[in-house]
Amino acid sequence: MRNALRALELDLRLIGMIGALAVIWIGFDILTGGAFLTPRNLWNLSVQAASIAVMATGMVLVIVTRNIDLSVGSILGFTGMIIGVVQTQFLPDLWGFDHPLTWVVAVLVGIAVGGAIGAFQGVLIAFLGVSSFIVSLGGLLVWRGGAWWVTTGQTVAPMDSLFKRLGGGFEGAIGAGPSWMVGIAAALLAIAVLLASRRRRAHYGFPVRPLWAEGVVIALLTAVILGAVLVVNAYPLPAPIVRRMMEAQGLATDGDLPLIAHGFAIPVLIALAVGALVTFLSSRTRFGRYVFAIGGNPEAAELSGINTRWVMVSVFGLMGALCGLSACIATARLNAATNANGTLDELYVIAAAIIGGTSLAGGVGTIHGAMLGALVMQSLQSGMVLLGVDTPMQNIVVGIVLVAAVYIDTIYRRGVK
Amino acid sequence: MRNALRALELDLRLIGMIGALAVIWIGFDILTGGAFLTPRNLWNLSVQAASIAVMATGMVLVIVTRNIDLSVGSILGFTGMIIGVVQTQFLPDLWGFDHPLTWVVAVLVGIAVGGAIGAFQGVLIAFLGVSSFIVSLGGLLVWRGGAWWVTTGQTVAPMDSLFKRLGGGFEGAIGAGPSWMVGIAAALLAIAVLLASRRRRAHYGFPVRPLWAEGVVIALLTAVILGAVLVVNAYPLPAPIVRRMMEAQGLATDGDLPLIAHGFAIPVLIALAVGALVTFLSSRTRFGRYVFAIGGNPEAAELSGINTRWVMVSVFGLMGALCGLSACIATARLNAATNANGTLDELYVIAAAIIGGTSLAGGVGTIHGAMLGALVMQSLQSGMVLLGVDTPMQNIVVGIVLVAAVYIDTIYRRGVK
Amino acid sequence: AGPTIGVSWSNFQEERWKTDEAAIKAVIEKAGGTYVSADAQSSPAKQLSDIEALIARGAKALIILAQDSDAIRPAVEKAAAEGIPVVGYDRLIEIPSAFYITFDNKEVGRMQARAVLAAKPKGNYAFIKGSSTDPNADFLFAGQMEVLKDAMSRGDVKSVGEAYTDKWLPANAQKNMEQILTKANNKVDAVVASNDGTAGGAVAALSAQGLAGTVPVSGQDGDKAALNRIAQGTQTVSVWKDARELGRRAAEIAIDLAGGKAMKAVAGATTFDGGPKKQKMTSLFLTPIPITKDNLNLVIDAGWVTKDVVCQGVKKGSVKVCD
Amino acid sequence: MNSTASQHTGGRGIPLVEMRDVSIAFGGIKAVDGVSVDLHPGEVVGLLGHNGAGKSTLIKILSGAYPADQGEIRINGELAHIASPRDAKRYGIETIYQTLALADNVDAAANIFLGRERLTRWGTLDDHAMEAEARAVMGRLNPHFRRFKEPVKALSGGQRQSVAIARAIHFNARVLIMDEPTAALGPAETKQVGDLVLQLKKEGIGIFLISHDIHDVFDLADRVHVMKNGKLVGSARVSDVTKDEVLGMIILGKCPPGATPGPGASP
Amino acid sequence: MNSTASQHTGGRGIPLVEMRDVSIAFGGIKAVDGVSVDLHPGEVVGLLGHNGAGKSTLIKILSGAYPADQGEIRINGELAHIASPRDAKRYGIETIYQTLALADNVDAAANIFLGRERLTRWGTLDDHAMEAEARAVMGRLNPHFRRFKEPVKALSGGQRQSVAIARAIHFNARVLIMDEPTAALGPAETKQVGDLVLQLKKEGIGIFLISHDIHDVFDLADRVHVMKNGKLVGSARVSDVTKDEVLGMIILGKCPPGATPGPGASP
Ligand SMILES: Nc1ncnc2c1ncn2[C@@H]1O[C@H](COP(=O)(O)OP(=O)(O)OP(=O)(O)O)[C@@H](O)[C@H]1O
Ligand SMILES: Nc1ncnc2c1ncn2[C@@H]1O[C@H](COP(=O)(O)OP(=O)(O)OP(=O)(O)O)[C@@H](O)[C@H]1O
Ligand SMILES: O[C@@H]1[C@@H](O)[C@H](O)OC[C@H]1O
Ligand SMILES: [Mg+2]
Ligand SMILES: [Mg+2]
Repeated sequence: MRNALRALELDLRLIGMIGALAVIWIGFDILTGGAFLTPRNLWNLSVQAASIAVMATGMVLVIVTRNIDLSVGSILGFTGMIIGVVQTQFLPDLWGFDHPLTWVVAVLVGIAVGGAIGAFQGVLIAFLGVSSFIVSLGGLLVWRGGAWWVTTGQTVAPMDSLFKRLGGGFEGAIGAGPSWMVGIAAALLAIAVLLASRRRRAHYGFPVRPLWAEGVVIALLTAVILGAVLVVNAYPLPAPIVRRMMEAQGLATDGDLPLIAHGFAIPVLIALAVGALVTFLSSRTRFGRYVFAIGGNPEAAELSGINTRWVMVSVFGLMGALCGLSACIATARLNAATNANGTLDELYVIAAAIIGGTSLAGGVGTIHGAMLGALVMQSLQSGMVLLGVDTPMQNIVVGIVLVAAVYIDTIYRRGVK
Repeated sequence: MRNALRALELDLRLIGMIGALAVIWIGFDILTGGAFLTPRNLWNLSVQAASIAVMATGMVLVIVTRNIDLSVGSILGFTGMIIGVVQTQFLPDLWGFDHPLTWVVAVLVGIAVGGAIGAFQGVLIAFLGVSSFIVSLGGLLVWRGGAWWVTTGQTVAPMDSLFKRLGGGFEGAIGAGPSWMVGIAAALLAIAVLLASRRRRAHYGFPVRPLWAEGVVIALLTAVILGAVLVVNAYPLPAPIVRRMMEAQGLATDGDLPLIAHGFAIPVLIALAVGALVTFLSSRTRFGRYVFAIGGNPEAAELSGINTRWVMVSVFGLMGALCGLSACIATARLNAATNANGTLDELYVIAAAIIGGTSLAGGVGTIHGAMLGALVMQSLQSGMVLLGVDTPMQNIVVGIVLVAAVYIDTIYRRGVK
Repeated sequence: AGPTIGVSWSNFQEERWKTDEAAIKAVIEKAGGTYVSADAQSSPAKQLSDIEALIARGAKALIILAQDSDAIRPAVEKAAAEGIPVVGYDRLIEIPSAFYITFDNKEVGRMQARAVLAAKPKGNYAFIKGSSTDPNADFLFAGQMEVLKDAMSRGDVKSVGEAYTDKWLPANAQKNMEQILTKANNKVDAVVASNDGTAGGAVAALSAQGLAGTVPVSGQDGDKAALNRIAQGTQTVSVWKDARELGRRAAEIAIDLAGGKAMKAVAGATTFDGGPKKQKMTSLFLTPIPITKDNLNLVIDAGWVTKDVVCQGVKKGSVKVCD
Repeated sequence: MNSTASQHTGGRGIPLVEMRDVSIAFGGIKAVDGVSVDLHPGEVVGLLGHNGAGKSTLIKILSGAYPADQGEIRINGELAHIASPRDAKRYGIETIYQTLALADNVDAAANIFLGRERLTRWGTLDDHAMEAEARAVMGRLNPHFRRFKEPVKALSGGQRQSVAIARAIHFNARVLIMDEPTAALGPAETKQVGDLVLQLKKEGIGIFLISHDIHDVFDLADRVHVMKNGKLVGSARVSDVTKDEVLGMIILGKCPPGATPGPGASP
Repeated sequence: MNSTASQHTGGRGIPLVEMRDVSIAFGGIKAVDGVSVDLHPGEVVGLLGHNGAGKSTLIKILSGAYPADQGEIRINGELAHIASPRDAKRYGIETIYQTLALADNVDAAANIFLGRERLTRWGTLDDHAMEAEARAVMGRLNPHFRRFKEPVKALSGGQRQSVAIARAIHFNARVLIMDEPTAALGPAETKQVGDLVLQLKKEGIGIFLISHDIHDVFDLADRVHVMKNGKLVGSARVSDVTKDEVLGMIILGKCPPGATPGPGASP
């Protein structure tokens, strides 16, 4: 049995985390009498976690290099205001409301501004040698103040109608058919990557997984991906919306309404794409290799001839760009840019990374772990509300369950060794 | 010149920080047209910084051991509520209002509760192996919820009249005569310690400072201490209070009112005493040695036979006890226990420690540095309000000056090497 | 059984919300319904998630204390899409499909300024404003300025300092007040503080200068500590928004709406279009009452607080209700 | 295994340390696999083996750094429970680790006395007394050493090793484990350590010496245990075997006639 | 200094590396004090000295790890500006550091190729190619080594040193600096490194070899430079001096007749 598990070469930490998540989910489902594990709640959960998950992927890299970024929430707030002003004031002046390109420009501006801020902070950290804690604490104050300045505190709303889709909601869901296509494409891609790697290993004569194990892994993967499609497609649009849509198309709405599925939410797809991209960056490129080497031993990395300063600037630049992207999601979801947006997000983002196994001592961390961590945090919060626990008590329970979840993960890994 | 400086064996980091602080103070004084460097403002500043400074001393030890404590603000809030209830509801029921021992019991309860909470979190960290970030993030949520629970959110006020003195104000200042006594005693003690160490070094035949250098150091030290006495004694009680005091003693108040000095504020004396105590703990006891050794190399410390787990529990216990003490200061100062007390303090406390030269990588940090760090943070904030800058703009300026101050310190030390 | 009513709170820091909650809960439970709630901890994003969860939890109507009146929009639209009625509680949600029940915040600001102005018609004023991220802070300030405008242009009233209070924290209010006093060299004759928590901080700063009791201070919410300060003479006014009344009415309306009643049919409902977007809202306004030394009996008689809490440590003969 | 080993020591009575059939695995790889070794008072036993043979791991089990998966440890014939370095120190086992295990951020004296600080009569650290003692002991090991105020991170490789050695020998150990103690030392410093080993041996201390320098081992040790790929190849008195034979044991795993073969000996 | 040194190498032309009058101080202590050394292509030069003599610090200046306070470095006779390890690598200088300088959290192949990763044609890391090459080079240095998937933190001392050596030799260096490269190696592994040095020498690479093993140095080096307390005691061809004379230089700072004295020679 243990040997069979070993043959699968699964990531044990990942399994530990999935286990902790499963305990939380099932626990909540029982306590809420089955209200938790519904397609609807899972769909909501994933949308709610998206913006934190996007930033958590970047935070992993930051923490792996033995740094910290406390400014992410404020950068999100600031870029969110910029994005809001660009699409509600600047662009409409230029080319009118609801231009089809408005959302694209807004997103690009958000990513660029966030990236520039992050890179600037990275320069202060890497070239001036000021600790990242201080620089990003300064950033937390500066950009939060900046978010207020953009409109002297006034909330900007509503957003461009296409832009709004980035935040989810029923307009921001891709529907059943496209969801199947995305799912199948993802499964095929994953299988292709697995097999290609297997072929390469065999080519060099390295040990490979036994065939049966490879089959099991592929089956598991496919099941997870297609399972996700089934779940999102099992969440129908609410009746009044369906009625409105049918009326818009001049169809009769007095008979039984058809069931139209949500399918994947766009922010969730964005988060998954970011996760895949940052995973690729961190494991398949020089940049990622250097990030981990710096975390393992900064002096050794420097002595190896790595330009550690530029790597640091890039890491913080990437973090900032991801904040800009998260700002798009958060702003679109709220359909408003508020100067308080992202407040306290730094805490959740760092927590997600750490729950996901990133070590504050540096050198260790995974992207998928951090995304799962974001899901764990969000599950705790939503679950609490579902449970209807008294409001102040919610904090207490979330705090306790958080520690317990991480503890379960710890003993699990210790047990397997 | 450089040799002369070296002979003085002064702590270069300390000088760098004092330099940064001087730049900030003088800058604000110029900008506010001389309103900053007044005895009154300096007195206020020191009182405002006291509660953060107390916690910052403990945070240094926490961070030195490569840990973090995000829960300090919430522990402060929770113990503050307990302290409030004990002195306004529990003890009065027992022995009536304004009993002379009420404040003592309240303080002891605060320290004990805070210490117990801290030690409990320490056990989770050291014995269960859950990362301190997660445990203290959990604590942040749990104890903030707890603070609300104690009175279901209601503010408890006013405090016991003797207890109130712990927070400063005119009743919480010790007056001119006692301030001189404290100052002179402190100076004598410092000189005695310096000379005793010199004698011991000479006894073992180790190199000692040249006599002139020793003289200069003693003179500097005495000047700083007595200068502080002069400042606090130059801040007179406000006229209405003097009048009220004289009326209470049946004196005529129609002529010129006498100038009665504030002298040292009790919370500042508490903070200084805590600073001295924790400095002693960290540099003169086994416990302190172990704390630093753990920070330098946790495995080596364990292999040396140090019971690293108990050291960790003690460090977090001490941190919690200091939160309890800070809760006394904060509650007494506000003359009310509110459930929001201490919100965001974790950020300021950690920032103070880090501005003071504590490294998040562990192993390095000084207590006096952290206390100066607290003063730097508070100077920035108070100076901004004096300047009359708007809050969001304040944040921006504080953020920038913070980074600049730490940068000045960095290049200064690099320059001296 | 009655309907499940979901309540979304913006945060739970101020003392008053517990009272609101108790009132809401009592009405719902009496009707045989279920009370479910969530605390957004001052985060508009969390509030949106909270509301999604409350809907999933089966809420048939929602009562929302909005953290941000614009950012709450998608949540309200979502509820509307599911056919769930929404009651905007205390803070304006300017969407016509939502019912609006509140005490007028501008009016609260006006009442605060009026009481202080009555006590000190001339002199140096300090303004301890609310949190810069809470839109109510600006409404309150606007109301205060409305009242003081004339006196200020006449030069009777002069502002010697104004500061937002980060997170409405009393400790921050205290520090700000101290710095204002330092700057003005204690020449502050009146303090307009925006709620009772910040008033507490301001009074603590004043008393360190021996000024507490001689300088009028305003507040709102009828916090118990504040009512005691009024009795002691260190605070001038606390604008009392009877949270029990607000809570009770909101719950009743929510239950009615959940039962299919039209908004217009709610007793006492009026149309309000004084919001920034000039939307026609169906609303119900309750009147806030400024509580001063002279009408402290109102809060005691209403059962809001007990006499011994209000009168703790009050000198005999100084306040009527305490004798 | 044990009975054959004690035959070798010529029935000198109960061994000071006896590790029996000890194993430990790291994620599927058996770093130490059924190894039995022993040590008598006043004896120096060399532990030899190629890189990665498992020497350091074996002695880390004895010093309490790793818990064994299997096997037992006896001290003076009695079963010992060594679950932490503290336990090992209680049995009088001192270790010079190959990685040195120094607290990099504190000075030489603080490292030497770590966990056993000298205190003044008021219970505070007596840094002056510790510095004086540190100067004395370091003076013997490394006479050029002056940098007593510097954190040990700033020291040269050999200076750091001297600090680690000073720490282990300065307290009255009954068992001393030295894992490549002279790897970074210069010729003069190495000679000092050699003299020291002989002196400690005279005082009746038992010493496990891990070293790749076969000449040193033959100069200092009474017996050798040789490991290969986690297993014991064999044990021998140095008087019964030649250096080349021992090299053969290390590299080829071939046990010569003068040695007692272990489970790891190649046939 | 330089003129005397080049006399010694018998006028073999412009030296590959020349460090002239180099000094560096750490907080008041001169770790390297006016030292001049040189190295020719295809030459192995031993750097000797007691612990803390300044050997590692000297070569760290050459490898770009420390900036010199004073002095100059010439490569092929031209003034070189070496301000960072990147600069040194551009001059073809590879270093095996005494501290190994490994990224502990990644595996052997990642360490060997750190900063010079093999890429696939799409610009992604070619981990398989790197692992294959790593297996080949490690196989030569340390045939028992199997743990290619493990982070190097989990490796034994000698295994780690093998990785550090593999990293330096696997790329075409013109100058190789080896700071006690065999300190942790077993006899077989040490011999491999010795063979390797001779082979690289044949390929025309210049090698600075720091070692405390005087026998090794005499076997491999053409010349030696001896340092004491940060100063150069002297330089000599190994054919002109005996081992005992060199020991005298190291320990007493006494320069024998066969050597060219430096500023650190005792009178
Ligand atoms: N903490 C660990 N985790 C995983 N593997 C380990 C760990 N420690 C040691 N190993 C492995 O166990 C084996 C034995 O290592 P050990 O350090 O005992 O060797 P050694 O005989 O001391 O070698 P050297 O002469 O190089 O010091 C090696 O293959 C090593 O990679
Ligand atoms: N970063 C540093 N900071 C302060 N002092 C240092 C630093 N590096 C080295 N030293 C000091 O400089 C001197 C020379 O050290 P170096 O490491 O060059 O010696 P070495 O000759 O290599 O010795 P070993 O043979 O022990 O490796 C030593 O006294 C050492 O303590
Ligand atoms: O009642 C007040 C509320 O209206 C405001 O929004 O937040 C602070 C409270 O004191
Ligand atoms: Mg070893
Ligand atoms: Mg060296």
